[in-house]
Amino acid sequence: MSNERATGSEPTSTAGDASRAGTRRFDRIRGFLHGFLTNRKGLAGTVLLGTIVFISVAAPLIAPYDPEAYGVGPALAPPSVSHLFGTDDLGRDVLSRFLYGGRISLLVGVTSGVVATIAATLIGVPAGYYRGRIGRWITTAIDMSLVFPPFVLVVVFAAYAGSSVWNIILILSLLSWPIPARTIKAKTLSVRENDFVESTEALGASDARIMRQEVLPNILPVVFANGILQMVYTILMEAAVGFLGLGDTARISWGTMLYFAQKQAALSSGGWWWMVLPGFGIALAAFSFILVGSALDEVLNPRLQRRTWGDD
Amino acid sequence: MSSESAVTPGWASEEPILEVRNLEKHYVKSTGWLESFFADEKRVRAVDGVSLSIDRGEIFSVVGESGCGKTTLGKTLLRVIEPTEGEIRFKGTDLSSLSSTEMQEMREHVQIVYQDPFEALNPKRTVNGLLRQPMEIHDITSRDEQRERIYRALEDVNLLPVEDYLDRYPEELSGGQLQRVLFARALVLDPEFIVADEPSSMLDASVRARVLDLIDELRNERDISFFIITHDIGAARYLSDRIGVMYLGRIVEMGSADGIVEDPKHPYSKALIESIPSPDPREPLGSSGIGSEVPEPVDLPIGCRFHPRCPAATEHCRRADPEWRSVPSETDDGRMTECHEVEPKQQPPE
Amino acid sequence: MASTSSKKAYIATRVRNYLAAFAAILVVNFAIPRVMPGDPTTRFVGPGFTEEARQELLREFGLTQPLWEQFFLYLTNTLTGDFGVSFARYPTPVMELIVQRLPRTLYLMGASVTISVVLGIPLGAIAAWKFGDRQDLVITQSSLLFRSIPTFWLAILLAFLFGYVVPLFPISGATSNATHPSFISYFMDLTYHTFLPVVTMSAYFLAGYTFLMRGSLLDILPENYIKIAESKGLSERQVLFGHAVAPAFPPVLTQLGFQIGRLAGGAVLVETVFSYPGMGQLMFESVLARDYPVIQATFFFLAVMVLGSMFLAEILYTVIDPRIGGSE
Amino acid sequence: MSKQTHDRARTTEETLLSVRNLSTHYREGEDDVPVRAVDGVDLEIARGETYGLVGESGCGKSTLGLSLIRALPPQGEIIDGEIHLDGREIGQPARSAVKDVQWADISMIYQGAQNAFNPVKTVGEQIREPLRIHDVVPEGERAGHVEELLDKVNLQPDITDQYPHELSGGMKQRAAIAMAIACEPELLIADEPTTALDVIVQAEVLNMLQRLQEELNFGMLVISHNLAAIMKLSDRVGVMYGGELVETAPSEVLYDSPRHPYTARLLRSLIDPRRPPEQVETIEGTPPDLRDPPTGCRFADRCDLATEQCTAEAPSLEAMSERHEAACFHHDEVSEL
Repeated sequence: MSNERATGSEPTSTAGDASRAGTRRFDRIRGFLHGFLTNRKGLAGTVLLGTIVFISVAAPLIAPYDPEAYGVGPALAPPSVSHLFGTDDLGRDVLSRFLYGGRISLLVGVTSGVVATIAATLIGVPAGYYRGRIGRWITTAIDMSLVFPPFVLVVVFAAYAGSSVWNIILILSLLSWPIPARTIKAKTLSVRENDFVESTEALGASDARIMRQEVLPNILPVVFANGILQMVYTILMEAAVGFLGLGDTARISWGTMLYFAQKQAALSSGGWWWMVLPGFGIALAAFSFILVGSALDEVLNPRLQRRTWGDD
Repeated sequence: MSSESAVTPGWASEEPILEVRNLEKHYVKSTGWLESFFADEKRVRAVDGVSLSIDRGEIFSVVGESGCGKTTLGKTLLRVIEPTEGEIRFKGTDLSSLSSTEMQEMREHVQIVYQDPFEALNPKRTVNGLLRQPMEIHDITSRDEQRERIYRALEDVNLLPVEDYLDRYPEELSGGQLQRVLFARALVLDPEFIVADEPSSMLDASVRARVLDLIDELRNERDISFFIITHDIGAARYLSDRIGVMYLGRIVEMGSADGIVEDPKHPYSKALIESIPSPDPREPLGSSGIGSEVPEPVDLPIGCRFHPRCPAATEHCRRADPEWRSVPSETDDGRMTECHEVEPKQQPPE
Repeated sequence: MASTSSKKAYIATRVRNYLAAFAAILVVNFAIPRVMPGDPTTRFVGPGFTEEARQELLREFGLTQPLWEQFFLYLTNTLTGDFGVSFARYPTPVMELIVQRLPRTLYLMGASVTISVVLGIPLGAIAAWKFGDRQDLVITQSSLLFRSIPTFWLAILLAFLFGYVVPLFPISGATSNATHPSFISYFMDLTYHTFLPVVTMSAYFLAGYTFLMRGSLLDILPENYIKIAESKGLSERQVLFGHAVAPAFPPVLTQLGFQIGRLAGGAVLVETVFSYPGMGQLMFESVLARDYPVIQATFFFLAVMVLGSMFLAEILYTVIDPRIGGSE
Repeated sequence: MSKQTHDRARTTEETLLSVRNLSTHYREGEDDVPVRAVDGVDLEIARGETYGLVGESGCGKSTLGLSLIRALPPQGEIIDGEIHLDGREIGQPARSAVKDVQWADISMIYQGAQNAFNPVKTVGEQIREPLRIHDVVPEGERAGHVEELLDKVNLQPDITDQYPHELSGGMKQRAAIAMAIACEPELLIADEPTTALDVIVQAEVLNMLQRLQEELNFGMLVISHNLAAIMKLSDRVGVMYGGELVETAPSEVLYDSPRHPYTARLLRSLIDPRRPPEQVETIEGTPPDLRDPPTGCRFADRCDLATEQCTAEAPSLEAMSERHEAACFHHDEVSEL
């Protein structure tokens, strides 16, 4: 509002249109970052996520033992000074394995979350944009895909197709797009209702241009927030696949650590330390993504504004 | 249908820029095979046989209650909504026969300005981006040319100095300013014809007149013809050369702006004008004398479509469709209406 | 009036979609084993099997016939409830296993959904009403937390705590006795056994519904009719639960329908950890044992179960929301 | 109509509503600067009088209405002032303490009748609700009472069992009026009762409000940016600008001789469709930012008469003549504008 009165005072550089627009965009990004980092969830999530990424990347530097080496300590030894989180049944250091284990979780969770979100966008946007037959067909396809319980399918596929990391990523990506696609479709529908979409149509723009220039920028916040929350789901699914023993058991992941622990009845035989750390790791990774995702949602799609005064 | 271009001298000499004949837009409610077992097909006659012609440089307003089909008419004129039936000629070209790609190219010359300035501009683009987009669509790629047109458009809508507005996002502008950005966005393509949907209804009275004056200026300086959709009869009279009164998908009366407001002939036009409050507190509140329930344009009555609400309806009105014909008026403004109860004009000997 | 006929039309479209989805389940279920590398025999029988014997086996399964004939056979079998015989528990008919397991899983899922909804709705409502306040923070943060704990890990922890440390609940099986004098006693026994599994599943989904309800209500609260209810002199509780919750519920219900699929996934994990003999555990065991007829049948039934639940949710939606099939 | 004669009679009547120095602010977060939506407003409405409140978007007029009925959104708070209805203080006590006054003595027609009704409850149920809460009509007679109410607003009794989406816009608006007068309140607040309505429906609603007021003799506060409609309906009109009341007078007086430049400019921005078009004015500039309003007169930067005094100090309402007050240092020059 106060902008109105700032008329005429600014220098009128004629050459600087593009750079000025760039500065404005930069201002917006800075405003967003400010909003995100002053959001308690956003800050906490970023710090947690940063920590997890750091330990995963720096695992070779900070891990006290070789994670694969048998008998670096006694079998199933409780936490001690030399093995802070004890050892497993083969005498491997739990902490070292934990530090390495995050790599697979993050790799699988993030990659399949990203792929699924891209797929969901590519499917959801046209589903919401086209009003006629095309839209109805895609929507029906999405609705039908929702009928197949994703995790159940993952188990079936993993059983048939084998369990390499890339297979798991492929399966998770293939199966987790329908719910976000539906959300994106719903958001597209509501953006499409806006006059600015029709008015661009009335300017003679093609469907592809409208989807790219009018719809996409306006649903991007939803896509981002959804994508992050999708990663929470894929991280948990990856862990579950690993826990069922259907993951790549040759590689260390938090899920497979729990699988072996459960197989050896770690809890009932008193080896609780074996189970605590990996479970904690999964929960923490998921939690940090949830925090980031819901902070993004709050900053990018503020609800608060709608609950303010209904004046005039 | 007799020619509407034989109206008052002001525009009579000019060739029409847009001419429509018997334009119809019918919607069919409910589709699909299984539903048809359960529900009957219903036809919504949003626009039901409209013929009119707009001259170069003319401002034509269509007024009527919400649900009368005026917005649908405006959008159908430019095939933003596909007409079910009828012919649209823009400068002699039959728009209805164009392929969708040809129509997309034609849109360079005909523009729509939408009603709600807060909704009609993409919030993710700056003013500069919003104004450049139409030119990108129509392959005007030279940066200099783009700049020149953007500056000229913003100057024409009086957003000055232009530099102050280029980098603003819609959320940083007031309703009145946004409304002018909307007009500027239509202007960068140098159109000859603009449909404006309720250009002033979202604005406070204090800035409303500014937008109305802007339309008048654009007509005078850029020779643009306007088709204005509005429920604000005051604004319509203030602004336009001619007014058409629309009821349930049809134009029921058409004449000069002053003539329609001062001497309405059709009972519906009369009711509409009777109900406008004048600002003078000493004058009583207006009253339409007809019920306020607008029937839906489905299952239309036989006879005149206004008869169920018409205070002057006779048995004849319930049975026969009224004819669209010239009628005499005080101002002699080439008035046309469709009503059995209004005496037709005697054909003057040619 | 007009609205009842359009409501019928609406339901008709939906019924059509559900029939199509059912057809899709049939096709996918038929396709999965066939598009996967190898055929059942290679995996089931393993190397060292003569080619002749393998062909014999394929013939027995009908896998040498043309695809459309296989599909036709599969269709008739599936629709008549003939899912063949289990490999692992030869010669138990697959259908027998399903009939035994299906009600247990239905009970587990039904109870979890009910608990999550019954608790999630008021929790979400309170959080939205107290938007930004301490109550909201506590509810939303703990929901986020429960949403991130892996279901199976929580199951393990609960099993450890209440099965070993403080042995209050059984941590395996569905019932203690094979036979029961009455349905009530069977039901009580079942409920006792499902207690921990239900708590585990509810924790995750409760958090979800709390969030959904909160979001949906935040959209409703600025509406005029809420302001009017407030100014009519109603108490906060009356406004919230008397006016705001009902119109906010339908969108939650829709989401609930779509997330049933995830619930089925949760059942696989939770049943496995608690050795609860339901569909999920049956499926997992069959996967390990490469018991293909059973895998296929359990997948089919789980998918149909999800479809049925979605349909129920939708029926409920049309009952609750008078706007369905209204003006549009 | 007999409005003028009513008017005379009312001047001697007792005050129904008295607002003293009311300030209502909105606060988004703890550290945010509050929006001073209503900033020290005085207002009096007599029993049976219609008072019109006009102003541009964002001038705080709706907030004033919401403050009176104590239905402010969570961010809004009455931070100062007193509101007396019929001698009872209803502004400062906790909201739960004035529940029995809400709707029973003071009710409101909210802006946008399109969502005045809960979509999942029948219309009748919602009209009946205040009768139940305030127990003004015995249970057995409530259904009959609702039918009477609907009859008063020209609606058929069968809409009681219908859901809001089955009603047209005009019907919903009338049903909202029926709901507002259900308990025969002493004060009815109508917030933009005709905005977004077509002229025909608008005329019907205005006539209906006038008729109901004559029948039931409630005081009425009409809030609108539609100056033409409001001046016809009201006995007195108040003009709000930037959170403050800048002028108040009987409607004819205000129409003939405004003494605040804002009112004068507002009047000249009106288009009277019955007169041949003449140049209509606009008020350049935008209203002040209510997070940080100017120290002097809030209209100064848009005003042709503004002098240094205007930007330095804030004018307060002064009596121009009997029942006519304006807050302008240059009120004598307004007629020459």
